[in-house]
Amino acid sequence: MELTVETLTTWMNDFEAKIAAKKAYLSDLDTPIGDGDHGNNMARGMRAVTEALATKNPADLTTGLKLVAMSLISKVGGAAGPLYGTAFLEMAKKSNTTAELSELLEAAVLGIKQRGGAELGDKTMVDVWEVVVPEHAAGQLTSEKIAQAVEATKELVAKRGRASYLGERSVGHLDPGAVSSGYLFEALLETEGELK
Amino acid sequence: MELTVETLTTWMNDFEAKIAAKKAYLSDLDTPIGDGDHGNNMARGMRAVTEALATKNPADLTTGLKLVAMSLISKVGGAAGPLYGTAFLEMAKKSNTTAELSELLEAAVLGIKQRGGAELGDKTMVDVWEVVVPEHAAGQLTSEKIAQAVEATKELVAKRGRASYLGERSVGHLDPGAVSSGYLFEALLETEGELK
Amino acid sequence: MKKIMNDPSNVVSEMVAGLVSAYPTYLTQLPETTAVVRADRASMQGKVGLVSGGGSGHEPAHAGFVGDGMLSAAVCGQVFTSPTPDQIYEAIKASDTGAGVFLIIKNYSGDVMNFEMAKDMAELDDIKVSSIVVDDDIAVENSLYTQGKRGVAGTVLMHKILGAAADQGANLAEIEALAKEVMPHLKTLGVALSAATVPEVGKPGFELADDEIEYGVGIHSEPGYRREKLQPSKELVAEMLTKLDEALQFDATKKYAVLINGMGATPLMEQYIFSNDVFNWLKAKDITPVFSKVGNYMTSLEMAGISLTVLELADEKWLEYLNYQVDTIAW
Amino acid sequence: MKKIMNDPSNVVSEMVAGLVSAYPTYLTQLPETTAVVRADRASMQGKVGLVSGGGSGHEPAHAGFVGDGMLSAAVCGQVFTSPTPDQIYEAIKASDTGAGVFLIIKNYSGDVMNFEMAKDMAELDDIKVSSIVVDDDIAVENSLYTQGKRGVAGTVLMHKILGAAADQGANLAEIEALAKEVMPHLKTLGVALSAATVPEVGKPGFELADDEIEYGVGIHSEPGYRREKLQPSKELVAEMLTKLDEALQFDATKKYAVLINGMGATPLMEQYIFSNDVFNWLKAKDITPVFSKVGNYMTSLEMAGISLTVLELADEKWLEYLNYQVDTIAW
Ligand SMILES: Nc1ncnc2c1ncn2[C@@H]1O[C@H](COP(=O)(O)OP(=O)(O)O)[C@@H](O)[C@H]1O
Ligand SMILES: Nc1ncnc2c1ncn2[C@@H]1O[C@H](COP(=O)(O)OP(=O)(O)O)[C@@H](O)[C@H]1O
Ligand SMILES: [Mg+2]
Ligand SMILES: [Mg+2]
Ligand SMILES: [Mg+2]
Ligand SMILES: [Mg+2]
Repeated sequence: MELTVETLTTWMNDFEAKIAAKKAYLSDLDTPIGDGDHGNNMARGMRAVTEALATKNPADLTTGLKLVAMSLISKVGGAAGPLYGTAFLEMAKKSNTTAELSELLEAAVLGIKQRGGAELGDKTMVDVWEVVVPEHAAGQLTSEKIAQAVEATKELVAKRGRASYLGERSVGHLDPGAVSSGYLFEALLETEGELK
Repeated sequence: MELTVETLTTWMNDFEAKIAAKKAYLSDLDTPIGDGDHGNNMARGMRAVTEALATKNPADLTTGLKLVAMSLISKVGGAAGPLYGTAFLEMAKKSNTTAELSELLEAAVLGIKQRGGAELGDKTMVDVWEVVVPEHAAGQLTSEKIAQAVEATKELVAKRGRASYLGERSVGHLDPGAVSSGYLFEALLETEGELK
Repeated sequence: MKKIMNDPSNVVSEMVAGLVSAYPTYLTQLPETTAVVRADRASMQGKVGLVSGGGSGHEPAHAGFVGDGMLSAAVCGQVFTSPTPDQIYEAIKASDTGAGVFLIIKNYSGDVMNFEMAKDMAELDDIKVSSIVVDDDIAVENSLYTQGKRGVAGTVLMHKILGAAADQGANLAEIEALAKEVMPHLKTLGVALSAATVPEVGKPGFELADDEIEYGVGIHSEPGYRREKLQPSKELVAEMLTKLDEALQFDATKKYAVLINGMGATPLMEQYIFSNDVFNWLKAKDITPVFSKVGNYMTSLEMAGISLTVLELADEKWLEYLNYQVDTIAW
Repeated sequence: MKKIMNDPSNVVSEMVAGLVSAYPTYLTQLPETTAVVRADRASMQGKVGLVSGGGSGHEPAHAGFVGDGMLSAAVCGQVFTSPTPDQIYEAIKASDTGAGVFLIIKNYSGDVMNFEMAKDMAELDDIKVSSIVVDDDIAVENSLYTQGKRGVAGTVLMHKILGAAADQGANLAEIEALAKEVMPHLKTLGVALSAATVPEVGKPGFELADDEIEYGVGIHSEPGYRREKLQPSKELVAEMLTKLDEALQFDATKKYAVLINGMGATPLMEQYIFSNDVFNWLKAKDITPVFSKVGNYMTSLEMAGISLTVLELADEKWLEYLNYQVDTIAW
């Protein structure tokens, strides 16, 4: 699928709604193994994203992706801000040469990994992105696969981010950034579904 | 009676023993209407006094009184230190012209009142000194009169010292400095008794 | 009682030892005392010496204000207990370079008496000594206290102003006159969220519920004038500035200095928020303080709370003195 | 939660407003940010700019170290939360006078990522930017942490040394080389008696019993390495200096600087007593630090506790830099 600025807007509005609905849940997930702010951080950031898209009405995809990135970067803060922000910034850069969603998402994964230095298995959002993006590229992404990837973070020992300070004690908890990333891809599936 | 350096030493040793025995009681009295340190302050000071008298062996009364004064001044601290210290310093000064105990004590009372600015009825040690010293001069001091003077501080409202911060709430408590002053005069009565 | 210490009865001597070890270029301990004098004695030459002090537990006061342009010496008494005259006397002697010594005393009966005795002792040595008794705390004005008002955080501004004047060569009479002029324009009011624990006593000076504050508490846990539910910072500020306004009669044509002082356990974040409310309240009265400072200057061990000092700058020079260069640990 | 504040979600903006109101001659707030820059911009002319910052709650860090001879600007994030890159970017722009800007970053994933992004943004503007990641906390060396060591109070000494070098005209490459040389010689270890409460969270980061302490706690209530019964100061010092000795290999022929840092609620009296024990312990090893400082420099809101930083002065110049003149609110 080629991403357009209109599709991007639908996707982001949907993601915003999911985050808003799950704000407290995400912060609760961040409490035992983090500092309890992930839901608030993401809700603040996504509100800014949808507001920016609505008021600035970006003319093209690159401008739209940049706007999403800048809103996230300047409103989320902490670790999630630069990570989500980088993902969309890399997509914006890539969109100068292609609008193919799978290529954009691949650039995003690379950006997240480079920004945060996390690898698969470190119990971060990378554990969702790295699993989900190739499935999406292959046209095989389903809700179940997203849920599986999210769920898989539960048994991991955190190696990056705040949860890593807990070492073994991080086992048994879902990673909040992985859960919010799951919502992002759920929203994408829904957006794509609407288009079909 | 004329005070001598020997009598002074007996007096002070006796006072020290009383204070040491009543240390905890004096601090307890200082707790509801003060800062709970009067017994400790006086015990520390009187230990220093008797030690100084024993080791320095003053040759004459003036030197002896000065030694008592300086020990109290440098070891007691707070309000009681300068007050008791001044009493003995004034006695030392006066002893240059007379050794008559009643004259020395009169000088002491004036010194205390001038140093602390308290008057009769302000619920301080002055309420003992000002009542007891004239009785002593008249040769009519008894244990009962000392006890009466001390007891009378109970119903007063404090106007000076820490207890004054409590205003009306200071009523119903003995003044700790009045109690320790009572011991000083008890010790004096005993010292004079031994001499007879 | 949860404190970083060793023996509760040695806290003052260990504290002074730790202080002079850490700051040997600022402070020298006077032999056999817990008094400290400027390490740089040359900086005092020919100038009036300034000696302050009192019970310990108010750190950085008073030793933290010893240095070029401020105090000559500070005497550290036992915790919340006036130092003895012999210690004060040593500090006076160490501070005199011939121009005399000025004592800055807070209005507590023990302090006043012990400093006065030390003054008597020094005068026997032909050292000229005069003094001011600082009583800036307006909390107790309308109460039964007859000891008069207490001396609290405003003392630090007194140190600074007199220190600058002394450094610029004011003589003893001029210093005394200056202190007397400043005093009526210097007012402070405090609020406590929790009390201090004297190490040798082992329990807090008073107890406040989890949602209670006490307006007007003294720096030794002396009772205040009202106990109340915790208020937002804005309302604390309004209460305190209203009282200070009554005392000083704020006037937009006049100039003011402000000292926001943490009592020990209150973090700077809260002090800065309080500061914001102070500036906003004053702004609504068309007043912008021309000098201000926020931090822990006159504390009460681990008491949580803030005091607010306002000094009406009745003389242009006082502002110069406040801004005058100084080299101390804590100003 | 008993705090002097208004709305928990506004603490940072109110704090910054209160800070710049109180110190207008030191700090200017950058429009639409919670970042501050030196009010005296002329003092930065032609020199490498130094930018630091991080989550708020560590006051006086970092804004208190902005001023002539130290930082150019500081960025105040939400409480214990890294500031966003756009704010850092504004601070970088305000600090650049053509000689480039050096970033002092504490080793937390959020801080590192946000500062790096800001660096990328500034480089697009052709501002030369380089940086150091401070990781002085030795508490977590042998644990499972893979984020690496945390950046804590030693950061303040890094600010001071780099600030002096920048003021003396060192170029960006020299500043970076200096920072890299200093870093391995800078080690810190902390102990907590109680935890901090983030205003928006409303309860302490962890709970300690009345007689418990935690060695190695971080400045955001990160877990330490051992929980234990409260020890006398002497024993806290022995434990901490033994660990620092392992890390630095103390050597009586070498020179050391020491920073004793209060975590927020611990009074100076306790810090000075701790200082006395530090100096005594080192003396027994024939070491007398040539530079030392005691006070609240890198706090953790109202956490009670102390951290101890030792810097081995591998280069004579570092001592000169530590002693170099400086004009900030809090150094
Ligand atoms: N280095 C990293 N790489 C990838 N993801 C990370 C990294 N650090 C943290 N995260 C993600 O960020 C999430 C936490 O975000 P958030 O709570 O908003 O930030 P903070 O930890 O600063 O409070 C984690 O659950 C994890 O998924
Ligand atoms: N101004 C004063 N004049 C006379 N006596 C006083 C005065 N102030 C205090 N006292 C006496 O001192 C006693 C308290 O002594 P102490 O507890 O040792 O000192 P502090 O009050 O400094 O702790 C009081 O009980 C009272 O008798
Ligand atoms: Mg979080
Ligand atoms: Mg007492
Ligand atoms: Mg006392
Ligand atoms: Mg966070």
